[in-house]
Formats: sequence, structure tokens, C-alpha cells
Amino acid sequence: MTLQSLDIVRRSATTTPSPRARGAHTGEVAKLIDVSKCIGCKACQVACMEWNDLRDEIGTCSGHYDNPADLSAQSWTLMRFTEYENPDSGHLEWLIRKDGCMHCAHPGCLEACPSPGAIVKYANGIVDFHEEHCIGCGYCITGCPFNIPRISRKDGKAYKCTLCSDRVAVGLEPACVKTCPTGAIVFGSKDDMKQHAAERIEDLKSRGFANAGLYDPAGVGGTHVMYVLHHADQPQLYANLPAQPKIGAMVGLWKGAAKPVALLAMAATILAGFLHYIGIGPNETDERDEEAARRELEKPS
Amino acid sequence: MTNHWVDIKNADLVLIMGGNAAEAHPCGFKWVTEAKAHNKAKLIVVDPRFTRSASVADHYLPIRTGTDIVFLGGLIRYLLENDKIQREYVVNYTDLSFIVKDAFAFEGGLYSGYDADKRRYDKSSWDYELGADGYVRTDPTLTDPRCVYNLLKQHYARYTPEMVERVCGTPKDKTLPIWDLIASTATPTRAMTIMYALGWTQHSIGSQMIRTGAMVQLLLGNIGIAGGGMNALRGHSNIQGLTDLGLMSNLLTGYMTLPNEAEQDYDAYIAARALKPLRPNQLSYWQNYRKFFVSFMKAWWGDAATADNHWGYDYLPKLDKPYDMLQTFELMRQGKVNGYICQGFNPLAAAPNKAKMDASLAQLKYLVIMDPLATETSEFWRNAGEHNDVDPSKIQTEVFRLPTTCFAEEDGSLTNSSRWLQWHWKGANPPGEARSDLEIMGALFVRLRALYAKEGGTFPDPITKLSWPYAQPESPSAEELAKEYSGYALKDLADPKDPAKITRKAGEQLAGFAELRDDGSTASGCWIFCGAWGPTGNLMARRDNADPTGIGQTINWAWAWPANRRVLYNRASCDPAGAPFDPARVLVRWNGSAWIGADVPDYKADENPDLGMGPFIMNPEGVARFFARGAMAEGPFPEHYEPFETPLASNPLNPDQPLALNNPAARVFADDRAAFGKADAFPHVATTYRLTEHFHYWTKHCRLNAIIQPEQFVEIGEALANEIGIATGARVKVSSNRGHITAVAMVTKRIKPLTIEGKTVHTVGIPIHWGFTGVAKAGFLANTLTPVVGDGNSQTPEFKSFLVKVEKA
Amino acid sequence: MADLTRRQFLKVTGATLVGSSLALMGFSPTPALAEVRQFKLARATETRNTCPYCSVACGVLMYSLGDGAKNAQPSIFHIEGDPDHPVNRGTLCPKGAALVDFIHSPNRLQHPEYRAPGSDTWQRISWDDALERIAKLMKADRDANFVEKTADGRTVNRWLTTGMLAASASSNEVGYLTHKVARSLGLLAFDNQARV
Amino acid sequence: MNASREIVRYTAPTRINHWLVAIGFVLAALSGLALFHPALFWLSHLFGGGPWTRILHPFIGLFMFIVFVLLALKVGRDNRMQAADWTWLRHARDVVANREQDLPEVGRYNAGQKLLYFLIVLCLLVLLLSGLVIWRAYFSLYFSIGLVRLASVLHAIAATVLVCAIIVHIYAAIWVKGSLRAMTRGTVTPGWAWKHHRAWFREVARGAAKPRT
Repeated sequence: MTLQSLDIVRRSATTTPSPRARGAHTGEVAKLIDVSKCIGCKACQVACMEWNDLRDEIGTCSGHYDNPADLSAQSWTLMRFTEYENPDSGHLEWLIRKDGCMHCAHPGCLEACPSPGAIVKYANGIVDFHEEHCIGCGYCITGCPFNIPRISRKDGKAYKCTLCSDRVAVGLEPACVKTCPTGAIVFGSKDDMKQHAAERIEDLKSRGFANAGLYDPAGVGGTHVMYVLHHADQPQLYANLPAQPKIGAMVGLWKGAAKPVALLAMAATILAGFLHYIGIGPNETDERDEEAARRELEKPS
Repeated sequence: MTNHWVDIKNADLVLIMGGNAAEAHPCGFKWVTEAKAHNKAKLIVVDPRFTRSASVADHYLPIRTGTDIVFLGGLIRYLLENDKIQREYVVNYTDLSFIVKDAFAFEGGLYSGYDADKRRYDKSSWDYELGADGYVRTDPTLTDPRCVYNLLKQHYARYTPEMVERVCGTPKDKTLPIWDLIASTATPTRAMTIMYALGWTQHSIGSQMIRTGAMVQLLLGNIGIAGGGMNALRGHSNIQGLTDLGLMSNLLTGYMTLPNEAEQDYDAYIAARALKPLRPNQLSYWQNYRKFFVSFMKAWWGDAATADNHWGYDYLPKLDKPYDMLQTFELMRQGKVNGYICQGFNPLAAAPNKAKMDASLAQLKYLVIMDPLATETSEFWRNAGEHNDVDPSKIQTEVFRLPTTCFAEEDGSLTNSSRWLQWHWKGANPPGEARSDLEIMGALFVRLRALYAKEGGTFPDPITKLSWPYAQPESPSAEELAKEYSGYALKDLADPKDPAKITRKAGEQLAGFAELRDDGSTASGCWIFCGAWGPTGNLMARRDNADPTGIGQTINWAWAWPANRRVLYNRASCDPAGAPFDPARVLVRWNGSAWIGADVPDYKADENPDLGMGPFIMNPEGVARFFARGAMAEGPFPEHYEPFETPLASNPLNPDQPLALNNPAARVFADDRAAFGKADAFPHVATTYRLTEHFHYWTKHCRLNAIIQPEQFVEIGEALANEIGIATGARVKVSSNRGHITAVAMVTKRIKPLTIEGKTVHTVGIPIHWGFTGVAKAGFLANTLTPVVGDGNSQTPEFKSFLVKVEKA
Repeated sequence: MADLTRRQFLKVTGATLVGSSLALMGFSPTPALAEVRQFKLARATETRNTCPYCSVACGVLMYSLGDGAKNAQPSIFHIEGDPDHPVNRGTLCPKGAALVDFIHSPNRLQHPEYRAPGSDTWQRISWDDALERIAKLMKADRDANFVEKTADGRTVNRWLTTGMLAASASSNEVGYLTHKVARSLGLLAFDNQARV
Repeated sequence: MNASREIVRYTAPTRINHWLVAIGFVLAALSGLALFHPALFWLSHLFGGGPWTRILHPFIGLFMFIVFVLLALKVGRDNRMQAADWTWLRHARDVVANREQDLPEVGRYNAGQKLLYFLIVLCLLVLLLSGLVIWRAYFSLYFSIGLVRLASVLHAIAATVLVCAIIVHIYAAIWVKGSLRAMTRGTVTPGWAWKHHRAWFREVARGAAKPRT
């Protein structure tokens, strides 16, 4: 069944493979966020809300530039600002990271999701939530190594960046990519993005950022949203970007081994009982037992 | 901008100072990131705050607000002392070799001719020495002690790196490497661009700051070349166009000026503006002033403008003094103004000292607002609690609020910072009963004209005789008006060289201002826009983005004034013989018979360069001026004066002259002077600015912008926060001598205290954008705090430097 | 099968033991035909415009409801950057990207309003009444205070008791017409936002 | 006590309590399994679909826990392990093989039942605590994601153990004929009691044991 405008290669809570004879017409795509070019203007936040018809609450100022304060069902991307005094250069650096779904090759959310087809991964690498199938359990939040999905208070369903799958499906770039004034966010095939990143890293190294590098963490099989970081050796500087994200061991256990083992255990228990019944048979109380009981009861105490 | 947005990508070095391009112009700033990524350019940011621009800069230097002339003056000294100037450029294309009058002098912070009572200069000594031939005397060897080069050197000798550190707070050891980097662009093959905005203009010495930056660029040979220039980043979408169209108290269209009341004689008025060349064979393009003026008057008064009535010269009001915004509000406060019309402008929010604004507006009999949004000005009479604590019953002003269309609901053109006129199209109808400004101005004028025709009245002629040829008089169309300001022939125009040949038939649109005549046979409402709607149609609507040379010229995209020229002074990108200084970035060049290239030459198109015509064709000298002559109020060379509210007791550059503490030529009204605060009561230096999330006072009405920056805050450094004992997110009260605001404190490492003259000076950042209308959280108008004093030349208020006190709320 | 991870393989082999048999019994989960959101601009009318905020003058594309047919009322529901524009090349800053919320701001003025002296409220007024009253007020003030000549006999023809601030974002055509009208009346206290 | 009369093992309130726990368990297990394993997601249809399953499961769990606590308190005293229980356990092979003659006399509950009792108590405690941590609608936001992950695993393990334990429990009732009626009608035959819970039978016979539960 391939009615989808983007072919699905993985579905949540589905144990058989999806149809996958066809590849993605675009190949694997990726969004590259060059943190060194980002001015934190939040155009991406606005373009995201505007395109996706979302409007978050009008909050308050908490004494930081981060607004809204956190990701939400209405804010699928968010600039996180960190003022960092570099001990080596003595310079102040204003590190601004666009947070949002990383579109992992091995998505923890999809792994964790119990509802068939609520989370899918397309052949082009996009990991998408289909809220009509979402049951609102929040397992995706539990499964995500980047703490991205959020449950809406309006409908109890989980939301996150779709990488504008509706735009990509018709051959456009995501809204945040298109709007980014400085070109800090670029989009294309994953290979092209890696090449672009390599050029940027070379430029950054020439400007004294010896540890500039690409963030495409292997722990989740690589991501379809990647960062160019000036300090790739310390990703946690950027508002706690995980240094080595991976699907947590607990999630692996819970969603991996535990599932078949548990079912097997239950099945085995049933089977054991059944075989016991067949092999040994019931433990019945017969007339002799009643007789024995009667004798005892009639015995004067 | 002398250059344009895309051209920034050609720069080798970008200096952002007096502005925060990343914050206020993110999409234009992309060309800085392009220059960095693909031209290996370096970015330098000099700012009191570590801004969003600084966050992606290679080098950041802190500076005390209002002291940019000291920093740049120091840089000029550094370039001159170390001979890091592009000599061929400055000798041929600037006035460095010109000899200045002996009477010109500078002493103790004041130039010759100062009248302390009038706070004004007699500028007669501020001029060049003329030779017997009537032309300026020059010394191309630059050895004459009275040549501009030596005077300049002498003037900035005091601007040492030590002085820079004392006044600006910028450490010498950090400054010198940056100056060295800037000096590297003195070679013909390296270009630096300077990007500035209101961080320079909004000072009492703002115009002079900009001049100092321009002087640096001239010394380095960076004006007129690709990737160079002095690039003013205008704040609003059509500030450029509205200024080009002369919507200022003293202007007519195309930078023609209104007559003063002393100029009763029409020919004298023209002669004073049609400047004769000061050097041999200079174009001095303003010599054509009469053609521009007559064509303009024909566009406005049509047949009523005749040679006999001097083309309606007396229909124009004549000035006795400037009537800029600050002057008008002063008159309003004094009860001398009865009516006021605000068309898409929110002065209660945008003008300094809100308390004065409230008091002034309350003096009006009537106020008319035309706006798409509910502005604070339109509701100045409404009590909005602490944010606008007024008593409506005591305000007797009649207020009319007329709803207008917004950009999406109208056709027309806007002129951007690059001087491009771009046409846009209507996409929807306005909400409710809203009408376009054209309909409102049209209907209002038609009513006034009818009233004067019916009832008569005072001097009705300029009204009743105003040319009004529009198909729907109450609703002139954008197309009709564009054709009118561009210009058309009123009669068949004959070729001056061959009278039998008709070059333009009556009624035909003109291709450019070269076709304008001073005999009443052409009409052009704005000469610099002439050709925007030419004989081939509306060039502003062109959308060919081809860039054949790859240097970003796209000359068939829309239309740029003047004459579709994209880089001003581009002749200066070539050496005197007409060969490009940098063969890799050719804008124009002389091919032996004509000037050709990627841009429209800013020069006489067939002028042989050997004839010595200078590249600065609007100046009668033909060259750029270091010595401003009488053009500036404060003096021919920029001198540093402290802001009117300064943390210092004296001007370190002129410590013994109290008159030289602040701009001696700035106009200050008595009540405004009385409202200035002193450093003992208001010890912190404040500066106001925009945030990238908002546009002025508009986007607080937009939900999306309110979401990403919902509530008013002020930025203070960690040191000051510790001093007053608050943490980020706490509320603080910020007071000036004019009022106070309370806001959330954003405590940041990005603002550091500076050591000025041995004392610690804290900077407080006050973003504007909040007010008592809008969907964002209500807040105080930032201009509650700001002082009323303008730049000595432009009267732009000093929003960027004033004194406040910050305390726990 | 290259993408099949070990974990998946385990699931496939181990757990479908139970699952597949149940599926055979007719308990198969609903086939979820996940489909991306429909592309919302497919046939919307596209109109070119210029961002009204700063002076970069980014090209914008406005998308409105309907195809321009007479019976369709256009309403702009989406705006994004014009990729052909040489300066912004499709990009928009956070203000430009939010333009649709300016057009539909709840604070857009809908009809002419009048605030009487001393009043604390607006009252609705018709265009005709508003323009008529404004024109009369202006004429009365001009006729009373217009200065044709100074005391020393100079012709000055100026009107100083009414002033005007023109906009910063109105079109050249509006600016030109406004200037023409203002100066023909003799206004000198006439400025635009370039001053501030 | 009359020999022909049946012996009361469970009073009506206890039986009702037990069956409330049982219903709770079945619903919690079915809904939990639906959320646990994709192959069983179809079970969510029994509860009105995925979202309803997600909404109901924790409330069912809470209900089950509460009614179980009542039951556990009632039968707790009889589930204390005694010395003989260990002997009984050592003869587990005989138990499975239906050879009860070699076993020590059993009281009201045998050691297997007692162990099951403690296992269920433990499982329910773990399920309750871990369930609260992973209850996304109300509580998860107060816990770190790491803790939520740990709780998810513990919940799954405890649930599995519980399900297996209950399967054993159910099978035991099928296997040991005559048990089911103890929980349906409340009584057992004297022979059943004599055979499986002789010590308890003798207490009852002495009249020392009043039906407490």
C-alpha cells in the first residue's frame, strides 16, 4: 500500500516491515543548522508557527531571550541562548541553538510509541507524528533522547517538528529553512549538507575555532537535522545538547527485549499449565477424601 | 546606502558600528554572512553592548555610547600617522590637497566664528582659499600647512589611543589590532564597508559621527567601490523614499530645499542652489537646479505655474526657522499649534520625553490619526493606568481616527535603503471600512478645495490651482501619481542639437532627469525619480534578477535612483585614467570612448577621464570633502562632544572649555534643558534600541511577534545587577529626570561596565517596542525616559545616550 | 531489509508469534494510511508585495483565499519570502515572517472613530462626517492663522498652526500626494519618521 | 459442624472483593497489554480505542490497587510464612505431581499461595509507583526523563510478573478441582479442605476457626 506522498519506511508499533521497494525520490534529506551563523532572530520560530498554523500563548519575560520558555505543542522549534565566556580565548560568545526535532535515523520516539502508525519515518528520513493515531501516552517523550515531543493541553496529543513534511513532499524546503535570514539553516540531501558543513567547518577553523565540527550523532544512527558547532567537542555548551545521545538503555530494554520476553513468559506460563493439565491432570477431591474428612469431623473432639 | 544590500557580499571587511544590522536588518545582514562565508571577510562590531551582530563577529570592541567620534578620530590619526591611506585615491578624489582660508581656526573645542549667546557659528571662515581664477587653490604634494590634509592631521593629533581608552573605555591593546585590520583595506584590492544606523544618527552629534566614518572610508579609498561605501541602514520601509520625496519641514522633492523668508527673489533662490564648479571642468550637477525646480513646479501647479509668476514660487511657504518635529512639539506645548495630523506615525511613542508629548498633544484643538492600527498617539487621552496616567476629562482635544489599509491592501512603490524603488501589488481588501491614504488625502483635499472655491478664504490660489488631473479626484491611483513624480513632456521636446528632431512627444513619459527643461516644457514631481516610470513603462515593477557579472548588481531588478545607478560614486572605483582599482570587482571602466560596466556610471557617460572631472559630481569641487565647509552646524571637521546627559563633568578632549562639553551648536529649548538630569542623581548611562523580534511599535499588535518577545525588559550587566542586588527576571525601576518605567531586568554578560576617566560607568539597555496598546503585555513607552535634544543638523533626538538610575522595583 | 535492525528482527520473529495468530483471527490493527498534511498553497492566489517594515525591502509572496473570481473574497492566509528577490532570496526575518498577523491583527482599525473633547471613549462616525469636519477644522484654522506676509513685508505664505507627520511605511505615491497637499496648504511643520 | 455440610471458605464480602480485584486486573492487563505490545494493540478497541485505553488504564490500575489493598489486608494474617511452609516448598515437585500425602499439613493457605500473595503485593506496589511516574497526563512532568524511562521498564516487568503470577493463580484454581467454588459460592467440601488444607480443616473442625474472610 503506497498511497503516501512520502513513502513510509517505518511505522510505530508495527512489527512487520513497511513497503519499501521504492526509495525516496529526493534521497535522504537533511537540515543543517550552522550555529556559527545564527543570530537568534527567531524567524524560524515564527515561520514554523505561521506555516503550521500554530500560535503559542503570549508568555512573560523571565529574564532570558528564550521565548516561549520551552518547546510546546504550539512551538515546535525554539532558540536557546547561552552566554559563554570562553576560558581559552577570553571572549564572550553568545551561543544560540535552534532546538527542535532532530529526525533521528533511529528515532527513540518511534521506538517507544505504542500506537500503530502514530509515528512514521519516511524514506527521505523525516520522522513525522500523525496525531490522528496518537493516543497521548507520552511514550515518545520518554523515548526521545533530545526531549522534543510535547503533549498538547488542548487535545492530549503529541506534537513536534514535521520538518515541514507537507512542503518537502511537494519539493519545497521547510519553512524555517526558507526564512532563515542569514542562511544559518540550510536544507538539501544529507550528502550535500555534509559537504556544506565541511566547508563551514573549514571556515570556522580558519577563524580560530579549532574544534569546529559537525553534530550528526552516531548514537541515534545519525540525524536528519544536523548542527555545525564551533565547539563540537563540547555540545553540552549549547543549552545542554547531549554529547552522545542514544536511545536510553531503559528504553531499549522496555521497547526491545522486554516486549517479546514478556509475551513469551506469559505464553509459556499458559502453556506450562496446559501441559501440566494434560500430563498430570487435575487434582481432584474424591470420595475417600470426603470420607476421611467425615471421619475426623465425627471424631469427638 | 552609497552601495546596496547585495553588494555587501563583495566586502573583505565589514565594520558595524552605530548599528546592529543583525538585529534590525536580518535579511540584509545575510550579505555580511555571505561575505564571511564566500569572500573570507572579517566582521568587526563596535558597540556598547555585545549584540546579535557581535555574536557572529570575528572581533568585538566595547565602546561607551556617544563617543564614536573619539574612536573614529583615533582611527583617522592612526591611518594618517602610519600613512595607511590610499594615496592615489585621496589626492585625486578628495579635497585633501585643497587650501583652507587662513581665518579658519579651531581652539579649545570651538571653531572660529562661535556666538555663545545664539549657540551658532558664523561659518564665513570655514571655506577654501580661492585663487585668482576663481577656483580653489590646491597643493597636490600635501605639504602646504593650510591644506586640508595637514589641518586634518593636526585636528586629530589629540585623538590618541590613550584618549580613546579614556573616553570610550575601549582598551588600547584591543583597539590597535582592529585599527590595523581596518588599515589593511587602504590597498586598492581590499574593500571595507561600514554599516550604521540609528546608533549613529540618534546622538546630538550624530551627523558628525557619520561624517567621521565617511572620512575613514575616504582615506582608505573605500567609497564608490564594490564592497565598500557608507551604508546607512534606514529603519523603515520607506523612510528613504519619503525623504527623497521631500516630506521634511525644510525640503522639496529630490533634496531641493524650500526657500527661506529672506529669499524673496526667485533667481537668487535658484542661484544659491545651482552651484558653480569650484575646480576646472567639474560637472557640479546641481547647476541644473532650475530644470529640476521648474519641472517640479509644473507637476504641482500645471498651467498655473508660468514663467511670469516664477512658476508659482510664492505658492511655496517660506521658512523663518526649521519646523522639525522637536520644534513643532515645543510650539505645541506652548499652545501655538492647534491642529495636527499623524499619518501612519505614532509620535507619543516615537518622540522623546513622553510627558512633554502628552502635555503637547493635550494642547491641540484637533488631532487626526490615519493608521491601520490602534496607536498610542490616537489614545493619548485615555487613562491606561501607570502606563499612561492622564485625566481624559481635562483633555479638550477632538480626535479623529481614520482606519487605513496596510501594505497588503494597496498598490505602489517603496524605496529601500539601496535606493531601489520596488512596486508592490494589492492582495486583499482592507478590513471593515478602512481606506487607503490616497483615498483619504484625495478626499480631504477635494473637500478643502471645494470649500475654498465656494467660500473663499485666505490665499486660496495654491489650493484651488493645484494640478489635480486624476481620473477619480477623490481617489488618485498609484499609477497616476508614479507617472507624475517620474515625469513627462508637456510639449513636444526638440533635440537641442537638432531642433528639427523631436525626442519626446507631448504627454510622453521621460526616460530620465537629463531630459528635464527649465522652460516649463517638462513636468517631473521628483527629479531624482525621473525615469522610474519611463517611456517603456513602470521600471519599478521589473523582476529580472540576472546578475551577469556575479557581483550582485541585478540592474534590471526594479529601478534605483538616480538613473538606475546601484553604487553611488562608482567612478571612484577606477584610477584617474579610468582603469578599475580592483580588476576583480569592476563596477565601471573607461573603454576609450565611453564608461561601461556592471553599473550605470555615476559620471558623464562619455567623459574622457584625462580631462580631470572628479567622481563626486554633485559637489562643485568634483571631489569628496574632508573639510565640510559650511555644510555642518558644528564645524568642518567632526569633533567629539559629550552627550547632553553625560557621566563626565568635562569633555576630556577639551577639558578647559565648558562650552565644548556638549555640542555647542545644538538647539536646546529652555524647558528641555531644565529637564536634563545630572550624573550624581542618575549615574547610569542608558541607550534605547530595537530588538529583532519586533518592529518599532507595530508588531506588538501581532500575535506571533508577541509570542516570541512578550514583555518589556531592560538589559543590565552582571556587575550593576550585583550592585543593586537583583537577579535576572526581577523587576527594576529605571528613572530619568523625566519619568520612570518599570520592567523585567535581563541580567547579562553582554553588557560590561566600562572604565571612563578612571570611573566605572554602567550601561543600561532599554529596548523600545512596548506600550499601552497591543496584544503583547502592556508596558511603558521607553521614551518616557529620553531627553529632548536633537542632532545639531538633523534634529534627530538623542535616544542613544542619556542618564538614568536603575533600582530594585 | 537493510534497514531492519536487530531489535526489529527480534520483534518480528519473537513477538509476531502471538501477534500474527491474533491478526489471523481478525484482530489486525486498522491499517493506518499515514499521509502528510495537504500542501495548503496548491491553488491559492499569489500576489507579490514588499515587506513594510525595515528598509531591506524584502520581496514577499502573499497567498490569499480564492482564485480571484468575482464571488470569492480574497483573504491573505500565508506570507513567505519571494525567492526571486535579489536581496532576501526568499528569507524573511521574524517580523516579515509574521506579516499575516499584522494584516489580521485584532487591533486593526475597522471604521472611522471620533473622540469628543473631554470624553473617555471613541464613538463611531461615518467617513463623510469625519472628512467634512476635519476639512472645516483645517480651513478655519488656516484662514485664521495663515501668514501671507511678515511684519517687515516679506511674502512667506505659511501656515504654522497646524502640523503633520507623514508616515514611514506609506508608498512613494502616498508620500508624493501627501506632500503635494500639505505644501499647497502652506504647511511647514511637516515631517516624517526619518527624523527619529 | 456437620460432616455433610460444606465448609465456608470465603464470605460474600471477600468474594466480592476478590472479584473486583479480578475484574480490575483483567481490564488493567488487557489495556496494559494493548499499550505494551503492538501485536496486542487491537485490545485497545475493547476500551473504545487507543486514547480511551490510555486514559482508562491508569484509573483501572488505581481501582485495582485500592480494592486489592482491602483484600490483602483481609487475607494478610493467613499468609504469614511459617516453618512448615518451607518444608512444603521443598516438596514442590510432589505438589505439582498431585502427591500431597508427603506434604506437611497445610493451613488456610499453602506456601505457594503465600508466595503468590507476597509477589502480588510487591508487583502492585511497583506498578502503582512506577505507574504514577509514567502517568503523562498528571505526573510525568514532575519527573526526569531518566526516571520515567526506569519507571517504564519497572512497570513492564512488574506487569509481566503479575500477569504470569495470575495465570498461575487461575490455573491453580482450574487444576485443583473444587477451588473455584470457594470463590464463587464461598464454600468447599470437607474433603477438599481435608485434602488441601488439613490444618485449617482441623481448626475449623475444632470450631476454633470462624470464617474471618
